[in-house]
Amino acid sequence: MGPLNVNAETVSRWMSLCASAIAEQRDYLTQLDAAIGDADHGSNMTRGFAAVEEKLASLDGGMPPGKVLITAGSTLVSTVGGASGPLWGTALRRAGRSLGDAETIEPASLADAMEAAVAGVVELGAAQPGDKTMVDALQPAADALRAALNGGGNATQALAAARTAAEDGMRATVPMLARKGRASYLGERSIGHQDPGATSAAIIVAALEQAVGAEP
Amino acid sequence: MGPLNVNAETVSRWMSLCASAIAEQRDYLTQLDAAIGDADHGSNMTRGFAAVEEKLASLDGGMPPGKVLITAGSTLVSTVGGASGPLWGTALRRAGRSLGDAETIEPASLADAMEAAVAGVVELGAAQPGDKTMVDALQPAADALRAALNGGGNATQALAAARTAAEDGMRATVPMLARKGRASYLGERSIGHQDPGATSAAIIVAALEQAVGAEP
Amino acid sequence: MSVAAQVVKKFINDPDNVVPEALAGIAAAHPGLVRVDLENQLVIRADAPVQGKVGLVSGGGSGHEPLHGGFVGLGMLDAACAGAVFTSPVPDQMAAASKAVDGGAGVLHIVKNYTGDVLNFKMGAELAEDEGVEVASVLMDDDVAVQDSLYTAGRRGVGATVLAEKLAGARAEAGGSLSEVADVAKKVNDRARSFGVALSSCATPSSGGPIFDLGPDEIEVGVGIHGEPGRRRAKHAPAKEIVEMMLEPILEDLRPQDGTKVLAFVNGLGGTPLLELYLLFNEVNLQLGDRGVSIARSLVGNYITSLEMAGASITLLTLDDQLTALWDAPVQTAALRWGR
Amino acid sequence: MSVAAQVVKKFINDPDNVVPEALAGIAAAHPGLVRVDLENQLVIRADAPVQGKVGLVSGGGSGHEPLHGGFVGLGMLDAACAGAVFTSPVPDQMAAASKAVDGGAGVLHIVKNYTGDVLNFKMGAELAEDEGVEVASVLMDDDVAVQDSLYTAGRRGVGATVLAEKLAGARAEAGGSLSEVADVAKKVNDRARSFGVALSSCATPSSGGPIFDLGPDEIEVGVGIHGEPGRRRAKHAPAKEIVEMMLEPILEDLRPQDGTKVLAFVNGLGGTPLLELYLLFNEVNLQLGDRGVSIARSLVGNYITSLEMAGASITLLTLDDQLTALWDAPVQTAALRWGR
Ligand SMILES: Nc1ncnc2c1ncn2[C@@H]1O[C@H](COP(=O)(O)OP(=O)(O)O)[C@@H](O)[C@H]1O
Ligand SMILES: Nc1ncnc2c1ncn2[C@@H]1O[C@H](COP(=O)(O)OP(=O)(O)O)[C@@H](O)[C@H]1O
Ligand SMILES: [Mg+2]
Ligand SMILES: [Mg+2]
Ligand SMILES: [Mg+2]
Ligand SMILES: [Mg+2]
Repeated sequence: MGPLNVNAETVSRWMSLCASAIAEQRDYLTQLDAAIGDADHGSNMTRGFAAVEEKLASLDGGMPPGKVLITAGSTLVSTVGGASGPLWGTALRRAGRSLGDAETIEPASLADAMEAAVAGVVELGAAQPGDKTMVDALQPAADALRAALNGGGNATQALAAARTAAEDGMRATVPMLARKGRASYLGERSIGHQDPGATSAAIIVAALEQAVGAEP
Repeated sequence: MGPLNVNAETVSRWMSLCASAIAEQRDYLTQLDAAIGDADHGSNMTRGFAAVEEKLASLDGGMPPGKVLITAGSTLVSTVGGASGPLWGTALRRAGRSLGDAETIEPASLADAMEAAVAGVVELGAAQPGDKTMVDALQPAADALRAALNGGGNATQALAAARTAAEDGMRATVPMLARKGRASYLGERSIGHQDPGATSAAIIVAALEQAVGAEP
Repeated sequence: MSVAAQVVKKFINDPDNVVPEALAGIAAAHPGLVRVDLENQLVIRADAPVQGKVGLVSGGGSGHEPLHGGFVGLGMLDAACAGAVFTSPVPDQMAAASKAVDGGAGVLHIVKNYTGDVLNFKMGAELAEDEGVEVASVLMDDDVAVQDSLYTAGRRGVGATVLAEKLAGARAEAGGSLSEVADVAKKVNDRARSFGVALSSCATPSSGGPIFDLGPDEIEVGVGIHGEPGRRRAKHAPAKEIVEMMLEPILEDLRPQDGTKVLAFVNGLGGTPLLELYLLFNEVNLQLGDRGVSIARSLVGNYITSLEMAGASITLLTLDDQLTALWDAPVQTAALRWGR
Repeated sequence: MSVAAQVVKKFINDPDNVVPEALAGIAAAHPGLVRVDLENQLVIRADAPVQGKVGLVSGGGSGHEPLHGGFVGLGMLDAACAGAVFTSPVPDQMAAASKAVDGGAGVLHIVKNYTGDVLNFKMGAELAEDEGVEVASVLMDDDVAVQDSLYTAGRRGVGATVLAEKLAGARAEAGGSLSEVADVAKKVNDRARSFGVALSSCATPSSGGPIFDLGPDEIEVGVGIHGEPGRRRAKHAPAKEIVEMMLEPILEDLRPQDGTKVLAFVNGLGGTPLLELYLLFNEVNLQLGDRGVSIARSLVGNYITSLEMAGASITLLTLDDQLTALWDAPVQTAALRWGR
């Protein structure tokens, strides 16, 4: 297997994969949100990524991947609303900014971008790991990506590790007591339910692995 | 068996028996009304006869039975509301008026009184037999009472005939299409349900038989 | 499908005491606007009787709030008689109300056409007249879901009642005589038509559960306001189709000419979110527009309800200059207020 | 017990199009009072921007009607931003609303404290400031059912939001500066506490069925306005006990002195009949009386709802002369109107 060519097209493909995977899981995400929130996470994320897909399709080519991500993030901010809109919008915009104007993304920059994304979410939402939010899927994913690369893994391996970490992190939210977001209003009653935002985060990380792996 | 002594006490006893029998059937009457009306017939009639019982208990003795009935009717008018309040109030008041100031009620006067009651209901409510109302229990009861007496039956036999006729009339309302009262709004959909007002009417006629039969 | 076991929970203490406790709440919430006669279950305009003004009395079973108690005040009703839930009040109440609001110019009874209401109001009017109050009565029967006939109970009074109370109330406030005020109510009844649809049943405090069963994909078409089932059951459909279903019999009966101006009243039956009522109003507006009827005045909200029933009714009133001016006149009640 | 199969029927055409269609209905129902920007999903006061007046902007997810769109008009909001059902609006909406209502004296954002609302309003304020609009924000967090803490999302904004919009709106109408108007909203938030109880769940247009399950004898204690379950589940109880359950945490937090005058607001969550809301108000009145607190102003009705949820919330606001006068000042909106 040759070196991966992660570029603007990869990012567009990632966003399309997010759109389809989330639309497919829409009802599931909404059910998770119904249990400890307000039953809109599925429609929020579906609406947002559908808008991103449409927006990216309308662009002329030639944008570097970082700019594509910034555009995607801004589109999420403008179309999602709720907690997840600003948080995911910020995540993608921060990731995009960290990529600068580069035409292709090196594995190390990918790790930088994911860390920047998580940092943006934490800065805006002030959630700590363990608070039962998307951070509980995203932080382990970013950590695993970096660790795999540091350990000599290639991008494919590192993204697989990130995906596994995100999924583990997602499942780990089940026993947590929510301290941020709407689920926190439930107090003890939030325990025993998987966080919807951590679930969509795991879906988005899995879509990234798929987008990069599908590199022709 | 000696001649019956139907007097003011009989009327009071009748009203008490109505109060207890209707209170017992309250939920059933309400269910019947729920099917083709507004689910209040049980509480309406219960409220009314409870008030009648209370009112009669508060009276000094010495009122002739006709006056007792007028008082009972007025109490129904003042406490029931709905269609059944004015109709039953009028029925009892007309019956009472037809009894005049007599201290005891002869069988023939009983038949007159029941006919006066039915005439009052028809005059006020304009229902014809077959319209699926209380008239479908009351008219046959009055007719049967008169026919039994005309045929030489005593009051006990005549009241038994009236009770049977009322019950038959009540059951006969099931296949009828309602043309009066709330059930008429349902049109064809009123078919197949027993009329609540005919049902309480049958209960009230049965209570009369019991009150007279219980004559000490 | 049976929902017999279904329970509808309520904020009550004792099913038999709901109405007096709610009336006490109205008294506490609206001092200055109304006073409450708890013994007779009446909501009375605070400054009644208004000398020289025709008094307006209406009433009916409880469970339709804000009708009628929420419409007591300047420019609308002088008194409302509250019956038990879904049960017409008794004649004594109408007599007491009429006496309480008679300012010497007579009293108008606005009566919804239900057997119970008609009979009790009739007896109440007689009692009031016996005590020297001049009474006129107007019967409201605007519900086109019910076929009218000499041999039936006739049409029901529904949404037009709210409009009649407002418009006749304005006429009375402006000094109209008893017959002038009654004429306005009659005119409203002549020019208004209504139709209701329910998406769910409702439960009275004493029934505990839903009055009728409705499948998960069914709606009741042509319902009244007492939890009674409708004329027929239909499959649930998009709002656009339901509005067509409702407007058709209204327009068929009202036969508005091209260019007619109407007051369109989209009323919630209690359990339908305002969001949906506005969505329905949008449909009404679009569909009337297509037929050359324009909406000159409007009312959207829960004004004549059937407890927590999910559903809505549409009432159209053909306006003229008099009715438009009466609608715009000040009104100061708990549920309808402008100009003050 | 599972009610997963239960269906809540709605008057809609397309679940994804409910909000724009309802907004079109609002525009059609209240011309002269408001205009609607359909692209940005805004309800805007018809005469906005009012030169020299501080503009008031609020907003939030839809499904809480009449909040916020029903409170746009003279003496209250200048614009309301409508999000998807139960979803905060997006920053672009707040920016567009702020620009549309800026009369040169700055714009106040009244924000209910939910993560989504807070973040989107914050970004919206930044966008508006980038375009030269001066923005101040006040966060509403009056719900004592939620424990406050630095490490959580904090208390929710509920009933006090309605009161803040009215009172700050009156201050703006009277010529208050941006900081004076913001101070009124903050003062309301400081002096108001709320608590909600649900007897049923509700369904969003896209969820189709109830958001949570509730047994036939259970109630949710400490609910918000987004269909989320409450702090705890309790057995259903008489209204008297439920009101005790609600007043206790409010009074514990508010600690009113003997003789305190309050505005008592009994709010329906959407599916509870007005009859029951008045019955609750009666209980509130009696129980406050027992504790030496007197009700000087009141509001009873469905003002901040959770679609068709059966339930109610109580909000108490400690009044002073300023707040009382601001409450009495004229207001002319679709849902709250007096003095005009
Ligand atoms: N402060 C926060 N930091 C990080 N993530 C958060 C925060 N608050 C909420 N979230 C995430 O957002 C998700 C809910 O998103 P969504 O349902 O779309 O928005 P809302 O809660 O406004 O309805 C939660 O499941 C959680 O993962
Ligand atoms: N016009 C009428 N004539 C005779 N009986 C009638 C008439 N209208 C209604 N009823 C009787 O009244 C009964 C209903 O009484 P009730 O439920 O107490 O009053 P409401 O219909 O006002 O709720 C019906 O079942 C019917 O028997
Ligand atoms: Mg959510
Ligand atoms: Mg009935
Ligand atoms: Mg009734
Ligand atoms: Mg939300």
